[in-house]
Amino acid sequence: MNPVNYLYLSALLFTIGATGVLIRRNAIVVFMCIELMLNACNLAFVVFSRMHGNLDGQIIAFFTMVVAAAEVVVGLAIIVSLFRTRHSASVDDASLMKL
Amino acid sequence: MSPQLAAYTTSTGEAFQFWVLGTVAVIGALCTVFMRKAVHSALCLAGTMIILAVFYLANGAYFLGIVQIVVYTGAIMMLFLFVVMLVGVTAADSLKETIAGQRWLALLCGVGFGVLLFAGIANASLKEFAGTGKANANGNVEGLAALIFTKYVFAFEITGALLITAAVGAMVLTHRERTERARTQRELAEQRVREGKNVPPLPAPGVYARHNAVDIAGLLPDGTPSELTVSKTLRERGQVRDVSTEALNDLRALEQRAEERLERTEIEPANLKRAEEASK
Amino acid sequence: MENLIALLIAAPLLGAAVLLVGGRRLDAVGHWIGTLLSTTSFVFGVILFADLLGKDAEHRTLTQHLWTWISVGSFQADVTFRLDQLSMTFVLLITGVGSLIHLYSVGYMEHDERRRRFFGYLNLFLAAMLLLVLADNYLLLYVGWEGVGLASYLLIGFWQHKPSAATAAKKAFIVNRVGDMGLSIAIMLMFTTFGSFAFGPVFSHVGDTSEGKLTAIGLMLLLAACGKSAQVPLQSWLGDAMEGPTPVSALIHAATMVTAGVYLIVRSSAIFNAAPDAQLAVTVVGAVTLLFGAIVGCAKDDIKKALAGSTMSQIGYMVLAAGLGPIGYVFAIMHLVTHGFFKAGLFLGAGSVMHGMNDEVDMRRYGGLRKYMPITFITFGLGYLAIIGFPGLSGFFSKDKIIEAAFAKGGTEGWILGGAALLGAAITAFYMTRVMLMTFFGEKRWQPDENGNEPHPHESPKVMTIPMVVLAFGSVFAGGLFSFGDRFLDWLEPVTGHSEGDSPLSAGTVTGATMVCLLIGVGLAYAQYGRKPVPAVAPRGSLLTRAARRDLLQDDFNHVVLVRGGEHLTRSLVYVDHTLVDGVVNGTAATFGGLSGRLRKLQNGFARSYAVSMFGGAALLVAATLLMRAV
Amino acid sequence: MSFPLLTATAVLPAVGAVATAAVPASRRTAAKWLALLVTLATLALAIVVLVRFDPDGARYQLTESHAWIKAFGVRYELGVDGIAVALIALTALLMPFIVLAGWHDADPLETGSRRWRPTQGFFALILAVEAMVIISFEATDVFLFYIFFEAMLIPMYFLIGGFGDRAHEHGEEVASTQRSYAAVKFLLYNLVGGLIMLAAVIGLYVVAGNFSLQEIAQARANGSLDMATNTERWLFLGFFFAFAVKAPLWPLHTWLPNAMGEATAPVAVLITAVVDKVGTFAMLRFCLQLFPEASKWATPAILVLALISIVYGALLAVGQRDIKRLVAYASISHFGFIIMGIFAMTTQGQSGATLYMVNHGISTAALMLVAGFLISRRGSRLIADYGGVQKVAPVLAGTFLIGGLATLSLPGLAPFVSEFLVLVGTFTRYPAIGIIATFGIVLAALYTLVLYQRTMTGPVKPEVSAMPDLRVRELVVVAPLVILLIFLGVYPKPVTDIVNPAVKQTMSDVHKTDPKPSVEAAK
Repeated sequence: MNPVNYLYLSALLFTIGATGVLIRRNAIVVFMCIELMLNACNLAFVVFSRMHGNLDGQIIAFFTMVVAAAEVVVGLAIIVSLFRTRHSASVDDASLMKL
Repeated sequence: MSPQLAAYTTSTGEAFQFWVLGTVAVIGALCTVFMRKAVHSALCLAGTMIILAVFYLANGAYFLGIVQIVVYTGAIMMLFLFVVMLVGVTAADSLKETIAGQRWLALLCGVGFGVLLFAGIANASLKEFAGTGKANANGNVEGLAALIFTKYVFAFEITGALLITAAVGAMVLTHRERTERARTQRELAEQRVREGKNVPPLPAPGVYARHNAVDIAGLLPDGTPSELTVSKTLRERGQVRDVSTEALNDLRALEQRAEERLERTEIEPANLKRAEEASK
Repeated sequence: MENLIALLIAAPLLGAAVLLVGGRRLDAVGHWIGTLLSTTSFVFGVILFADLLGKDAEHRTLTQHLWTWISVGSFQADVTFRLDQLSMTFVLLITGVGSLIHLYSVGYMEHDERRRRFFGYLNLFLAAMLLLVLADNYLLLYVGWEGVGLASYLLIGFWQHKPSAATAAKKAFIVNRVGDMGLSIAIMLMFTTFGSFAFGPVFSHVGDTSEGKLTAIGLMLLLAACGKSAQVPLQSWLGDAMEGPTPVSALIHAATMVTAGVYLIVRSSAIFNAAPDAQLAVTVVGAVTLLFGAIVGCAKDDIKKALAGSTMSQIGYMVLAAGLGPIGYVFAIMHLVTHGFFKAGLFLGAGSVMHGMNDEVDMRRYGGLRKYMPITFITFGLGYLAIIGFPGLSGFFSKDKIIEAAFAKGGTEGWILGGAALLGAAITAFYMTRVMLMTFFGEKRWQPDENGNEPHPHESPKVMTIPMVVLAFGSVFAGGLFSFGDRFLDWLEPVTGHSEGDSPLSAGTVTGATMVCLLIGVGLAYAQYGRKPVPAVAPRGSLLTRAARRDLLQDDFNHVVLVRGGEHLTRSLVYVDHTLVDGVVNGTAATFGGLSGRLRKLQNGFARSYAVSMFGGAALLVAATLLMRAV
Repeated sequence: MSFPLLTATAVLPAVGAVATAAVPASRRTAAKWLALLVTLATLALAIVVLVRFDPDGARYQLTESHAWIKAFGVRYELGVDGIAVALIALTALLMPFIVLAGWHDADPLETGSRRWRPTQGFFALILAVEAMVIISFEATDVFLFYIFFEAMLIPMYFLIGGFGDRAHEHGEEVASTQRSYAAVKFLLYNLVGGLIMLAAVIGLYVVAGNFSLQEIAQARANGSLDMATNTERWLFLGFFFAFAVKAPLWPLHTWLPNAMGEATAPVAVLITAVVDKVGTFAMLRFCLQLFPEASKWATPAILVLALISIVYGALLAVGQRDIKRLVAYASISHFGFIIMGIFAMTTQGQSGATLYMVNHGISTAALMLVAGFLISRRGSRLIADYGGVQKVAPVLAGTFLIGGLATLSLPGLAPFVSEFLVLVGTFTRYPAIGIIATFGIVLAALYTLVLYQRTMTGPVKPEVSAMPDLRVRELVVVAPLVILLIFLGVYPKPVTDIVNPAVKQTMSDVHKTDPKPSVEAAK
């Protein structure tokens, strides 16, 4: 098996995550899909690291994880406060930008 | 292990592992997207992440594999679950699309993007894999540490700052500043009396022979459930369980059984209907 | 001595400035300041006249250069004055008659609270008129030309609380502007033809250019003269101009300003002499106007309008004479001067009558006034005799010469022009006799006005009668004074040139014919207005009478064609501007507005929807990148 | 290095604008005095410029040059020729009068308006416009000019949209919808023009490689910079379009009546007497110098448009019911004369056009400001609401009449000289156009006198019977303008002396000489 298959898997997961972001209305699930996309990227980075024989890819993946953690913290906080004020976790309800 | 990692192809074991676990990962990802309940999505995602951790390990990223399990699956996903609980664990989303054309556009974009990515990867014709053997020669963790604390030390410091900022930000976002003094019980009681609303304590939730929980609305004298009897939080989550019809259904079942036993063939639906109407 | 020329203008200009800027403080003495400065100017004029008389005929041209006015490239306009015999004649007429009328106005305007302003305007008029006749180039002349137009505008509209006065003033200015357009085009033509528009260079280069250009210049000058001198077809403003106070009618709309056109033509004699077609046009205009004005004068019951018609007609004589070329220039000016005396006298007399009759102007409400205002009667009567050309009085000498000159033009033209002039003389006699009879003879016909105030006709104060008397002297003796020994001819000849035409008729024949015409006119008028009582309400009259009462329908024509047409034009243009020109712009705006309104719907406010477009965009970017690599 | 006089002239009002804006709202009067002082100081500087300028010296004087954006060769280059000096002097001269005339216009206490208006903002915006206009006249770098040509729109937009005559509806004071319409229209028209010009500016850079007017003009003159005929024409059109919008030339004129009608009288003066002059000035300076051949190519079309402007503007002025719109249409007619003079390509035409810009500024200021005083007394812009004012307020009526007479170019007043020069200049080359344009003077008499007759004469209307005559402040505004009108009418030499050499230069730029009189030509 060619390790490139990992990359195909990564692309597939990324696409699934992206589609999920677009079709789900629950903010939490949307968030999870974003995490899925991040993880797919991480997989690609790790495979790149293997491909090039150095650890820079892993470092990037590591940073991605840190950033993802930070993002989750803030994002979930936003969802919580959103839910608190609007009594709903649906992203469609927050459509005040519409004229 | 390192010679294998350096090759074009992987060992058969790794291939087997990839095909089995990869399939599961994809199924997990799909379930994440399509499960109606957020908690199921979260669990599927956690599964996918664990599989990804295994793949990290297989690709020589031992440290990351462990971190993936500890941080992602262990901490982040638990955080998700907390929030899911807060928002309402049993609430199921409708998967019906409300924006016209959104689903088709999303699928189109998704498939198109996926095809493009696949085409891009295929186009890149990646043949040569150096393998991580050499890089991991002094141990994967040591190798990473050497890089993080030299080449990437600034980025690392900045991510530290980012984390602190995020922590503070989360606190700021979720913390609600009390802008006025909390009203005492006496004041609340006085207000209720003044407004003439709910002067006695709120009615208790429904207590029935088979149901005895705070999420069940008590019935009013005419048989309709009263929302007032259920806690506000549950009401907002839409988690009020309505058992008012169950009693009727039970009654109907009982009657039916009794009729069967008494071998009466004629059932008078009119009576039943009248009873239903009366309960409404 | 040259330096006095500027002072001629400066004195009344100073008066105008002081009186108009001075404000109410000067109300008590304003009229005397005005009169004093006007008289000062007259005195300067007399001094300069004496100086000129003391020189040879060849050296009687003084020039004074003050400053360079406009200097752009080859376009040079200087503020330079030129005093020669022609301008000297005008200076004396303007300042002399002007001063008399100032004096008269002191009495006439006594009860007007805005008398100071009136004198300011009169002084402004004098300054502008003097500038007109003293200018050494056409552009400076143009300044005076429009300046008198402005003064005329201000004075016609002096009682501007009366809408009729304000309208008349506006009409006068605008009709004059049409003429002014002619003058400015003439100046432009001169500039392109000669490279200059100063009298000297233009006249000396007349021979170097084509007749066509000169004809064009001449016709444009004629247009200007028509506007200012109320000649057909631009005559319509003069009748309405009688809305102004009577001294104004006397000074501006009879004696001086309206003769500026004649001055212009005579001054440009060099051009006209070389452009026979233009000259012919001038004579035609003159002949038509002299008949036109005379006919209008016959039909008017308003004493001032009757006199205005007469003015038009008399200026027609002058223009006719000026158009005859060197045969007529001198007589045009001579008639101009004598006309200045008797017409000013007639107007002042009319003013005096109105003054005594509570400002009534309808002659059908006069009658028998000779008993009540004897001085006015006598002076008016002398003016009357002068204008109809009674032998021995001023008008006789000047008018007779013009008729002679018209015949002397020769050929068919001569006969037609001479005939017209003769016919004009008969009609003049008719309408002037009519005025005389209706005003001073017959039974009294005045009635109390709606407030029950019956007019009490009385003689005017001395301050008004003295100028009338002086002008009457002029009306009687000026003609003779000028004619005996050809004094006037000798005086003007160096400027205008002179030639005797070969008249098909002897001088005696013409005089005789004129006398016959005169008698016919007077006789007809006496038959109609002297023998039987004048009806208090005008009879319907013949078609011609009715048309003449309406200024031979010229106003109606103007109203229908120009005013109505113009109103429709502007109104439709306003509409076009709003809907078409602006509509294109607003339409573009509306199109974009509608388009954006539709595009706005894409912005439905759902974050997911935006996410799809972002994702789609990202996909497109990836595709583009791949495509670029593939290529 | 010598003192940067030109920079100072432009920077002073800019600094003044900032300072005025910073005055607290409670001290409105201080803001007004500050603005007046700044305009007077600017006038003093402009006079210094005028004195230091040597008409017979180099073409551009008092030059300053500094590198600015090196990557594009944009330089901060200032310099003035005679035309610019005359217009800077005009701008600096009119400003104190505009400020004085607008003394109460933005003051809620004085106008009795209940709508809030930032007084100090009004004056700060006026000063900002002054700064930008002056630097537009000074800039000899095309890009620098473009920036201020466009930036001017911003303060003007706020001046038009934010301050105007009070609008009433059912007795209640309301925000005028017409006013914001006018402001937006002004902005859009000028922006479109400006954007097209921007394209041409960039095009010019692509062709010429720098933005310096002097360098490009020189290169064009000595043939080292060759433009393809079509390129030159397109670039010319790009520049001309923007200037024609600003000037404004028919059919791009419709923003002006709206803007002038809705703005307060001082702002209307600012628009027509100052800001619009940048357009005509730029035609002379940029269109003719940068694209001489294309200018000659476009001349017939432009002359016809100018002619239409003259007659059309005058005819529409006759048909107006609103005093300010009438003056606006009259201005359109006058701008037609200016543009006609510029493109007649004769010395008389161009000198006349420049002189016309100066004189039109003064005469329109006189007429419009007096009209503004009149309107502020009665609170209506409709001609039909007035009548018999002459009897009640003779000084007001008198100055109004003088302003009107100046507008109809009465000889003896300044505009006559310039109008006649333009007519003569046009006539010598294009007789037919010159003659038709002469009709404009009859129409001018018509609209001016109709306006005067309907407002000032006739029976006194009851609404105007208690109208006060001009106050001291208003007299201080009007009297100098009237004196100037008379002085320049009798003695225009000070201006023509400054302008003539510059016009001669421009004429040589386009390789044109005056036609010879036929008498000389025949010899």
